Formats: sequence, structure tokens, C-alpha cells
Amino acid sequence: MYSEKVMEHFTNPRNVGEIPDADGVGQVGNPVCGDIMRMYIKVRRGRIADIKFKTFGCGAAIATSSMVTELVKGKSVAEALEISNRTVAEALGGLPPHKMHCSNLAADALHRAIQDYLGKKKASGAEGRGARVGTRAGRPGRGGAAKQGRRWSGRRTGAQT
Amino acid sequence: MYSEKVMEHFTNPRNVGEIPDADGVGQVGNPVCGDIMRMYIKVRRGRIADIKFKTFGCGAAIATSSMVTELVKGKSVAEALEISNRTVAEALGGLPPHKMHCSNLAADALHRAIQDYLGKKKASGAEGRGARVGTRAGRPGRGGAAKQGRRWSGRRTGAQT
Amino acid sequence: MRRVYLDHAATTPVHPQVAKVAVQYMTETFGNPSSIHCFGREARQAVEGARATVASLIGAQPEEIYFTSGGTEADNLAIQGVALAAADGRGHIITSQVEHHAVLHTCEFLEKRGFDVTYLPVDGHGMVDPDQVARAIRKDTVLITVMLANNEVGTIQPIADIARLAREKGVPVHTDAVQAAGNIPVDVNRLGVDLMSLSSHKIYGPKGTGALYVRRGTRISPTVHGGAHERGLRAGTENVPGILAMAKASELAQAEMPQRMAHVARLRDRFLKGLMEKVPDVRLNGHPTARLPNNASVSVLYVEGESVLLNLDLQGIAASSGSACTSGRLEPSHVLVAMGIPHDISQGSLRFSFGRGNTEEDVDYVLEVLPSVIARLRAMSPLGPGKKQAGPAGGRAGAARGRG
Amino acid sequence: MRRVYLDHAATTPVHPQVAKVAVQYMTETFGNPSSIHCFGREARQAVEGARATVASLIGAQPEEIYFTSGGTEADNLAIQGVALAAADGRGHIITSQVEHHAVLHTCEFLEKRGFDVTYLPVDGHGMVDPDQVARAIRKDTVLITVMLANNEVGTIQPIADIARLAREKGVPVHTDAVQAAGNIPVDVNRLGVDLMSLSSHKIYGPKGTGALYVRRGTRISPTVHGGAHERGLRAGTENVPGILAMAKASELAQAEMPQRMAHVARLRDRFLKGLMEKVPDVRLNGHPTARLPNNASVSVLYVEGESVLLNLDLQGIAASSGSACTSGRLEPSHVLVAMGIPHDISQGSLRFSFGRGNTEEDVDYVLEVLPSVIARLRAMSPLGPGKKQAGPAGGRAGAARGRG
Ligand SMILES: Cc1ncc(COP(=O)(O)O)c(C=O)c1O
Ligand SMILES: Cc1ncc(COP(=O)(O)O)c(C=O)c1O
Repeated sequence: MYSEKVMEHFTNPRNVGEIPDADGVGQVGNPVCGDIMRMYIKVRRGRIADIKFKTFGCGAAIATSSMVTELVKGKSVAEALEISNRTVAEALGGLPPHKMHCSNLAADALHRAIQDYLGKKKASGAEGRGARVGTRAGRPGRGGAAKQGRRWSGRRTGAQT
Repeated sequence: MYSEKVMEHFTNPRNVGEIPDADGVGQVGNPVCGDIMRMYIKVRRGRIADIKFKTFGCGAAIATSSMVTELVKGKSVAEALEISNRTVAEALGGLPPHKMHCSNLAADALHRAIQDYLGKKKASGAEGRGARVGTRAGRPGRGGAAKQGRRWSGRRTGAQT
Repeated sequence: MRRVYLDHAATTPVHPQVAKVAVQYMTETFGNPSSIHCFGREARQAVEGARATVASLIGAQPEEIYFTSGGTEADNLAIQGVALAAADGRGHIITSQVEHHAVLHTCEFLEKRGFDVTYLPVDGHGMVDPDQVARAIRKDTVLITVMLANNEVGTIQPIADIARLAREKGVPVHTDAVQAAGNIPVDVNRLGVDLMSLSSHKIYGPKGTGALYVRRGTRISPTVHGGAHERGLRAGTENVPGILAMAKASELAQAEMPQRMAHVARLRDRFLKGLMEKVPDVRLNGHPTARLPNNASVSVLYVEGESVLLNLDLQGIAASSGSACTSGRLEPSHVLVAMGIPHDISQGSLRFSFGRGNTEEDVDYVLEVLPSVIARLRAMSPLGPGKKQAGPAGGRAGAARGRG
Repeated sequence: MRRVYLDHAATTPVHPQVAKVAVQYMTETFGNPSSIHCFGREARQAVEGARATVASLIGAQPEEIYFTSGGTEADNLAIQGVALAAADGRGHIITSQVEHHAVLHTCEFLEKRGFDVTYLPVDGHGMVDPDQVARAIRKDTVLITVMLANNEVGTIQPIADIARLAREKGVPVHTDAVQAAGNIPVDVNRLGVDLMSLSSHKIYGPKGTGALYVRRGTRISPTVHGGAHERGLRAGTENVPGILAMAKASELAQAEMPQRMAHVARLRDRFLKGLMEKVPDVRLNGHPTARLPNNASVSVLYVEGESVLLNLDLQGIAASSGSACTSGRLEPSHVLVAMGIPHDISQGSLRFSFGRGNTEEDVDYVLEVLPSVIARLRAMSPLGPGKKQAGPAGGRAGAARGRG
């Protein structure tokens, strides 16, 4: 089912954990889909200095989480934003078709973390804060996403959490 | 499929053959059905003194032909008329259900032969012959049946003979 | 590496004696039962003997057994066959939300063809309420189909009660006994059902053979057309080796049933006790007592099932999450959903199903491996006791894309 | 007693190598291909390998092969499946009068459900005229189904011509290749067909497994519903041992085809030559050249087939009259009737079908036994050369009763 590379990352995932004083935190997924990925990043001089993840999910979810952390470490924020879910899947030697859409979201989580970081930077810099009511910087899993105004497209997840 | 008794009669059929100067000849069946049975009888003092058959047909047809000749030999004409297809099947220890109607007609052939005999006796006795145009006594396979006015119930057998 | 197979609800290894029978009917008694010669008659006789053996497993008459290619075809034949035979090609069918897909998808197919279908809910143990069945019966109800034992959580349904109520209203009852027959005592007359699906490969027989029990007098039409095999209800050259093998498997199942049941129940209970002791936040799914003796379906909180299975697999242990038939898909099990289990919990559901070949050492090996697997994955998980899950605000861009 | 099996068109003994494969996948690689663990993945990989092997036998792509429970189910799936997928559940189907009952009875079933069916006649050799097929095509024709080789008389149909004409009008073509594939070279692309039925037990594989070839892009719906097996077209746990065994049988058939064809043709010709020399009034049925190499269908005048078969059987020789699937019934073969063979002649039809295990000694033994059997039965028969048959006037009382 899974490629050797996927199994290798699944068995020995890189960079598992949290970064308590992360510069950005991003989360995607929900238990209805089966996967939850949370990424923590530390940014130094515009580069991803450290990254860690926590994932609840299937083999693909864990392997893509691990892979994205490996791909991104040391990259500039701009370069990191160019890494797509597809890049990750390719780096893993491919994923089973039915896993491509559901469990291949680690890059999305990374992008959320970067947005969170950029948002916080902006906030701690000059601009106003009216748009960010109810979000507290640094609180895991909140942050950037709320700004997008995108929610759960009608799935009844609230009851399950 | 067949009982031992059926196979025994099929393998060693009794009374196969013709009686050239038969007192009565009766035939049933047609190749559409799959079986043709022809019975020849010799009657002496109201009893079946000799009987022979010729049969084109399946195992059941041959076995029932053989069995009926054995059952009837030495019996009075009246007793012979009481032997039914069912009696024959029972004497053989039963027949497969799908063979009961089609191949179990030996008693019918016997009855035809007896009718043929009785008809000829009558004819050679007193009564008129107007009803028997076209039949010659003693000609195998013709005779009694024509009198009944029963024909092929619409099956297209003529073309096949 | 030690290999421990704990997925007997998905399929079982063929019993060596059963395989021997299959080979005999492939290479020696290989005739076509429709042939009138000796080769054919030997095969015919063997098939009719097998019919009697399978009938005896469920207390039926031999003429009430129709061999099929498996449980799925038996379910289809029962439901489509009764529906086809129904007066005007329309009508109402009652089933439950926890049926196998062989039943559910057949019902959905008939729905598209004009039938009405009621999918009854279940309680938190996965149990159907017979009174709800009775209340759902309409004038035009042509069939009630409720499974005997659930393949995923092992819950045994109150079929005898359902059938009694159905009989009062003259509605025939089908039960999918694929997981039950051969594993627990099953009797068509004590249950009072009119149709029952069986499968060989769940009871140490080969895949590709099953049977449908049809009580005499039940109106049913064939769905596969051709020769007059199986008394006109199921065309196709009989799978003689499969049928004979299924009969052998049934015979062994019947003979060894008490021992097998005690054996798997003992292992299952040892496993559950050990697991609950060693791992916090594990819940048993399904009914606490009215369940198959070999089924241990559990939900392990804060981890996802597949990742557990993969880790177990890496250490030689085979188990399942949800039913094997749907594990290629990512939807959470419809059975656990119907039982009202929240998604984050049902995602961590695992099914361990024990068999005659398992030993206490197998169980102890799993109890050694599984807790550390769970611990490792929990350490990796953003969920956990006390931790509040991120909730909607963590929404992902891909949510609208569905799930593959 | 010597036993000589000359009924390979009815079924074949499983090749020992094939049986070995079946056992391996029953007892060792016994997993359910839907399971994600190692046991399941091994089974899945094996099934996909088997798919490629079977595909290669007929020049197809692996994804175009769907495993079924046999030839009958493949025929049903092809015809019912295409019909179901047709726009409004109605339409027109073209077939021939000499098809196997798996095709004919499926067409008759669809006729009852609102489809129109044209049953094309054949010539005296059992051959369909492609031009008649073309002329029969209507705007609403959804399928043409004509068999590749006839199971009874061995005639090989001009399927490539039929498919070419059908393609011009955009109508999909199904061919029942159960008797052909594995016994003669068959290529779906050279034939240009869209669907093709295969069966394992006619080529030294086990009963209970078959396959349907479906050209990519063909519109077809499932007829058995359940899990997402066979890419959604055929639900039910895969018959892994049967599928692997069918693949092994296909592989052997492909590898040994030239030798096998030459072998059976040589025996068949030796048999026919000897029979014609020794017994007067014997006619070959079917096409003189466009026929299966292993088929010798003959009509022996003045005797009835079953009585010959029984006598042969008593001496250990297995042959068939008409097709095995219908030999339990008394109707004269619909194939011979369609070919215009008079009933008294078709009643004496016999089919000898040769196989890889037969020898010249087998043929010589039959040539020793058969003439004396025929002579004995002819002596017992009221029919014969010169003798005029009694004809209608000999009518029997039971004629109106039908024939059981
Ligand atoms: C409850 C139930 N019904 C039906 C089936 C289908 O049977 P089969 O695998 O023989 O097609 C299964 C198993 O897959 C099952 O567990
Ligand atoms: C031409 C033809 N089609 C279909 C079938 C049916 O195949 P199966 O016996 O695998 O059901 C047969 C043989 O019985 C056959 O000869």
C-alpha cells in the first residue's frame, strides 16, 4: 500500500513534538476526516530554524508530517511557502490515490504556521488589531485561520470535539 | 440417476425384437419427444403368449419397454390392460421425476398393441370397415391409433420424419 | 518475526482438512454435476451430500440450501430475489443502519429502482429494537433484513423477536448470518427466519463459496440466469470443490463449536482484561454480553486506527479497523457512526477477532506490543486527556474537497 | 475398468500445478485482499498479479479484467450490467439462437423487464451471418452478444466481422468466450470486442471462478452490490485461491496452447475418421473447419443419445449429448434445432470433447466400444435405413402432456 519511503518516515518520524515558544503554529484537519496535523515553527533571519509537529492520523498523515518538516528545515519563509502537498507526496515516492486528498495536508499545516507567524509579526509591528478579535497570538491551533473567514463547510464537527 | 433395476433392464433388456406375424402392434412416441416404442404381441387363448419390443429412446425408455414385456407375459388381455405406466415405473424401483412423463410410455404402447389386436379381431369377425380407410391390419405402427382421431396436438413433427 | 493473525472476522485460513477436500474435488472427483456419466454423477452426489451437511449446521432441510459464490451474493440474491418476485416490482424493505455493505448497497440499489427502504437506527450497543421493526412494517413491506451478528462490533441482534413480530404481519425475514453461522449456534427454526446468508471463508472454508437458506414457500426469483442449477434459483456450474470444502468446514465447525467458542472467548477476555489494565482510555464497542465470542472491538482514544494497525503490522500482528471490506476507504465506519460514537473516538477503533489457531502466547505478545505502540502514537498526537481539541477555528483549506 | 474422459467441454480436471496454487492461497496466503495488514497485502498483490496473467491470455489490460464466480456470472454481468447502465432501462439487444443458456436466459429475463431482443438464426453449420447482425441493429440497440465458440458443436463465429460492423454503428459487442479462451488464440483487440466472458474450469482451472473483460470506457453497472471489490463492478470478498488458480491455468494454457491444440485435434481427427469408417450413418455437426480443435459433435442416426451415453458410461467412457448444462432436461438441444437438424437426427447427437490428458489409446478404446454399442442399440431401434418411421398416425396419448 505505502511506499518504502512512506513507511520509513512513518516508522521513524522526524521532528515529532511541540515548540513551547513557537513563532508560528498552524493546524489543519479534524477527526471527521481522520487526520489532525499541527506544526510549530521557529523563524530566525527569515529562515525556518526549527519545526516540530504533532499528528493524529493514518500512516500517510504521519509520514507527510515528518517529510514536510525535513523538507523545510533551513529554508527561507518564501521557499517554505512554495512547498505544496504535492511536493511532499512526491518526496515520499507517491501516496495511494485515496490518501492524496485526505491525509496529504502537512504542507497546508506548515503554511498555516507561517501565516500565523507573519500575522503575529505584523501585529507586533505597526498595524491595527480590529480584525483579530478573539485570537491570542501563540495559542496553538488558533490564529491565522480565523482571519480567512473559512470555516467547516457545513460538516457537523462541533458536536464531536 | 437411474435405479439399479432400471440399469439392469437397460443393460440386459428382455424380449427385444419383432414378431413378424404379430396379432397386435402398437407404437407410441415420436422423435420430438425422444422416444419411440413399438410393441408386438401374440395372443393365445386370451393371454399374452409372446411379446417383443423395439425402442428408440433413452435409458428409461428401454428399461420400461423391457419391464413391461416381462410384467405382461402370460397375463390375460384384461390383466394386461390394467398395467399402467405407473405400475411399470414402480416395478423398476422408480424413475427420475423428469423421466416419468416422457419416457415412461411402454404400457401405453402395450395398450395400443392390445387395441390393435382387439380391432383386428373385431374386423375379422362381423362389423363394417368404413372407419378404417387407409390402415392395413398387421402393418407395424399403423392401426389402432388412427381410430382415436387423436393426432399431434400441433407439434411440428411431420417435417422431421 | 512472530506473526499473529487476529483478523478472523475478515477471513480465516482454510483448515488443512478442508483444503484436502477441495483438492480432491478439483483433481479426482472433478466432474460437472450436470453430466449424466459417472464423473458427473459422483460430483452430483457429492454436492447433494454437502447440501445436507450445510443444512444441518443451521437446522434446515437440504432442499432449502442454495449455494452461491459467497456471503455477498447470498445477501444480493435474498434481497434482490425477493424484491424481484414481489408483485409489481415495487414495495418497501426494512433494514438497519449497521448492516454489511452487501445488504446496505443492495438496498440502496433497489431504492434507485423504485423501492422504499427504511434504515432503522440502533442503540449505543449497536442493537436494533424489535418494536421499531414492528412499527416500521407497512402494507407493502416485502422484506425485513437484519443481520444476525455484526461483523464490526460483534453485537448479536434479537432476530427471533424480530421474526416473531414479522411473522404476525406475514412479512418474510432475511438475516445475514455470515459472521454467526458456524461460529455460534444458529437454527433457522428457532430464529424463525425465512432467508439466511452464509459464507464459507469466515469458518475456515475457502473464499468464493456461500449459501442462501430459503424456507420452503418463500417467493424468490433468480438474479443470475442460465442453466437450471440449484433448482433454478442460481445458474452457473456448481463450484464443486468450494461447496464440498464449505461442507467440510461446516461439519468441523458444528463438531467443534463448544470448544472453539470457549477457546476464542477465553483469549478475547484475556486480551481485553490485559489491554484495559495496561492502557487508559480504551473503550469496548458493541454489546457487553450479546456479542460474538471472538470479537474484541475497542476504541483507543487520541490515536487513529490505521496508524496503530500499521505499527502492529510491522511487528507481525494483523488486526483491523472497522470492517475489512471498507478499510480501503477513509470514511469512518457506518456502524460506529450509527451507534452514536463521536468521530474522534470512532477513528481510533480497532477490531481484534480471534480464531481457533490463536494461543495465549499470541495474546501476551499483542499485550506486549500494543501498549507501547499506543503510547508512542499518543505522544505524537495533538489530542489527549485534558487537552482540548483545536476545534473549528483550526479549519483547513481542504475541508470542502471531501475525502478522496 | 479403463476410464476415458471425453467431456472436456463440460468441465476439465484441475491441472495438478493449478491445484497446488489453490491450496497455497487457501492455507498460506489466506488473507483478505481488502485488509491493510501484511496478510491482506500479500493476497492483494497476488490477485493483481493474477489479473495481469489472465489479461495477457486475451491481450487485454489488467484493469480491464473483473473476476467473477464463473462464465455464467460473467455473461450475466455483461448483459444485465450493460442493460442496467443503458439510459432509461429499456432498449434492444441482439443475440443468436445458439448461445449458451447463460446468455439466452439472461436475454429472456431482460425481455420480461421491457427490453427487446432479436435472436438471430444460424446456418446449417451453426454460423451467424454478420450482415444479418448489421441489419438487425436499431437506434436503440444497446448490446450485441454473440458467442465466440459454441459449446455444443464447436463452431467459431465471425466475431471480428460482427464487431467491425457494430463499431461503425457505435454498439458495444460482448462475446462469450468460455469455450474459446485458453483453448484457441483469442485477442480482444484483434476481435474488436468490448466485453468477453471467461471461465476457469474449461481450461484445467477450478470451477467457481471466471472473469469478464470490459474494455475501458464501456458503460456498465454492477449487478452484485456490496463492498468496493473489483473496482466497484463486482462486490464480494475475492475468491483468492480460485483467482490465482485461474491465473495459473491461464498461464499454462497460453504457454502450451500450440501443443495442446495439435494434440486434441489429432485425437479428434483420429476418432472421427475411425468412427466414420466403422459406423454408417454418422454425421458431423457444426462447421467442418471453423471449429474448436477438441470438439467432435456427431449425430448417430436411428439411436437416441442418452442410451449411447449410458452404454459408454457402463464401459468407463464419459461423453455428452447436447450441452451438459441442459442434459438434465429432455428438450432437444436448442443449438441443433436452430441449425435446422431434424429432431430424429438431433436426438442421436453426441459430443466428444478431447483434452490434454487423453491419449491415442483412449481413442482406440472408444472406437472399439462405441461401434458395438451403436450396433446393439440400432438392432433394438424401430428406426433404420430404408425403414420409414411410423409418423403421425402412431400418435401417443401422452403427446399433449408436454415433456416433463
Ligand atoms: C456480515 C457480513 N455479511 C456479508 C459479508 C460478505 O461475505 P463474502 O465475503 O463471502 O462476500 C461479510 C464479510 O465480508 C460479512 O461480515
Ligand atoms: C459457452 C459457455 N458459456 C457459458 C458457460 C457457463 O460457464 P460456467 O460453467 O463457468 O458458469 C459455459 C459452460 O458451462 C459455456 O460452455
